[in-house]
Amino acid sequence: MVLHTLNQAPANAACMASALNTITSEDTLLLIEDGVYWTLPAFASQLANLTGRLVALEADLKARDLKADAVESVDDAGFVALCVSHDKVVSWF
Amino acid sequence: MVLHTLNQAPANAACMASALNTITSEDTLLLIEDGVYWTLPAFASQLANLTGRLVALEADLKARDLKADAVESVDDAGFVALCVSHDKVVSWF
Amino acid sequence: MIFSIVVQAPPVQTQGAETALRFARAVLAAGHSIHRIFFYRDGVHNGSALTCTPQDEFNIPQQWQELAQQHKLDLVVCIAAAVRRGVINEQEAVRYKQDQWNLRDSFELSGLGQLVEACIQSDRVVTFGARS
Amino acid sequence: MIFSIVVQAPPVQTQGAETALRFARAVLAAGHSIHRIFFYRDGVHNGSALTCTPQDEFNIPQQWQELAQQHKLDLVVCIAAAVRRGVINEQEAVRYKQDQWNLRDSFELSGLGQLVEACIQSDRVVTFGARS
Amino acid sequence: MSTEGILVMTRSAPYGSSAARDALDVALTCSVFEQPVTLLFLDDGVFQLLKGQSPSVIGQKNLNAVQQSLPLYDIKRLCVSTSSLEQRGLRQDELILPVELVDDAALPALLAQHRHVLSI
Amino acid sequence: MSTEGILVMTRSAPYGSSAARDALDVALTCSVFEQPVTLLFLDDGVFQLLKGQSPSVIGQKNLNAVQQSLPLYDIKRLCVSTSSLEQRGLRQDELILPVELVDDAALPALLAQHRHVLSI
Repeated sequence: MVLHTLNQAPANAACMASALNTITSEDTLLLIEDGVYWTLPAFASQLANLTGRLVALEADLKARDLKADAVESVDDAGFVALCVSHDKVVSWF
Repeated sequence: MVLHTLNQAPANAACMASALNTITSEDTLLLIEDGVYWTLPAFASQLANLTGRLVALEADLKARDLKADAVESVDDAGFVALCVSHDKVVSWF
Repeated sequence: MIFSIVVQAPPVQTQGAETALRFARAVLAAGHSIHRIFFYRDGVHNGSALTCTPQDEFNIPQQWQELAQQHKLDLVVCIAAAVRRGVINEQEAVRYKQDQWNLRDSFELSGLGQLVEACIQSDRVVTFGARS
Repeated sequence: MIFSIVVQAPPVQTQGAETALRFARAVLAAGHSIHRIFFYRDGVHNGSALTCTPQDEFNIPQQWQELAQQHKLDLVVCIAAAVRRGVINEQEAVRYKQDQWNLRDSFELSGLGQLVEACIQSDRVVTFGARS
Repeated sequence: MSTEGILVMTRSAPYGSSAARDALDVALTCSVFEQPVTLLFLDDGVFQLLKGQSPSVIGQKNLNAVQQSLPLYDIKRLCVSTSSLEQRGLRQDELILPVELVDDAALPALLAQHRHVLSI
Repeated sequence: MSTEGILVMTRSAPYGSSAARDALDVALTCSVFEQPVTLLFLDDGVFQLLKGQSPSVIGQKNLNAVQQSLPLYDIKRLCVSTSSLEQRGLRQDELILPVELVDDAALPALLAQHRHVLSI
């Protein structure tokens, strides 16, 4: 049970690809900062391999006006709760 | 006649792709810093679209022990000479 | 639960330090404790006392300082990373024969051992970084 | 030919500032002139007087200073970018009520207009950057 | 072909880094100094122009406000890469301002038209 | 499965940034504090381990010297992504030290084995 955070916009495809290589079905990928642009429909195919849960940080979605209806969002308290409910946190940047 | 410099290692494929989109057959692409890793044979196919001249900065090749026999190299004086012989310099990073 | 936070992002130019600050506040609001916040690489600039921010913008180093004062947080700046980047306290200024110094109050310079100790003592270690 | 150089890379952590320094030396060695070296974004940290470098490593800000003294170079640090990041001279320290300051001799704080003026006056403008 | 003015090229998403704002500041300064200036948005840089941003929640100032002032500063050319938009599934009407779409094939000419190119 | 020690993950090429050296410094410090530590080289990070580096020409210290001292510090696990090596056309015998090759499929287990993961 690993919480992965990723803060890179889609031009950094290598960062996402490496993160996806390590994420299992028990893990969660939390998109933060410019990482929330990955919630756009255009990138759905690149995330198709993701077996774990996908979450995006609410403040970063809102700052950028991304609706991301299909993606679960959490506020900062939710980010902390995810840290608690997973064994460790791995940051991708 | 544009001199393009690029300092990003191959994981930043988007940077190289965008540079290649703007480089004409009259231009020169000078690889500097971590950009010199693009001279490895494994990346030749990604550079196949390059119509301009390809050059790598000597100090950066040497620092990283890259031989790059197939690629022309220039020292710092050669970098300056390239700036002079082209109309402008565009930096990709 | 005991958290430690690693900040590798500088206070300006990338968002990481601001995210880390919001995260730290949320950790405390949830009733958890923060064993240490460790500033490494360009993150050491979060310890600058000299950041002068326009009035309508946030001064991140000042906000770290205020949070540390309110919650008695341990803000440790990696000394080796800091002195190379020109973030020094009065003691290092004397050592390096500098007339001035710039480490903000509430921050302390110490070694990487403090990062390792934070890992040992903490249930969760969360890193906020910037590419480069 | 008249060159200007834009440095957006910090002196530590990425290689851009060192490459820019070598490039500047090569420009001068080839008999060209350098109208200005403009430090922008995290590049403003090149103007820090407080960088304390281990003896077997290069102190990039000090090398800029020495090069400027030898060749009467105009080293301009973007003032808006600098004050946000805690790089200030004595005058800004007074303005912002700071006790200390850290701009290195030979560097000057000024506005982005100096970058635009450098573009107008120079045959070539070469940027050394770092991603972020 | 005349080559005058400055092309400011920006390739980073907004808010995750200050590149968007730093590029705008340079463009505005060019205008103040009466230098012709063109902004080129490439790659993730096209995200800078999306409408409806509200970055106060992350402690930052809204770029949209500055962007809307660009025409007042006589900054007329805002060039956006068509392929960068398409790769991100974005349409022109989602952008805060009218822009000039630039195909990949037209990029070299755009660079050629300017005396200097500043990447930010 | 026991979960102890620290995994230091590094994904950047050497010399263009200080990440390689900063990651090594953390790993060495773990060892000094008798914490089990594993280094994981991913993506462009695999370039850090190439032999024959001579970065004095760019004013930097040679990482190879520090890397060769890792076994003396009892840092036994140096994990290298097989796919990162292959994508770059690199062979194991071009690396400065013997390493443990890790397939993509084995990466999640590697993460799971450590108490904390530090990305640098």
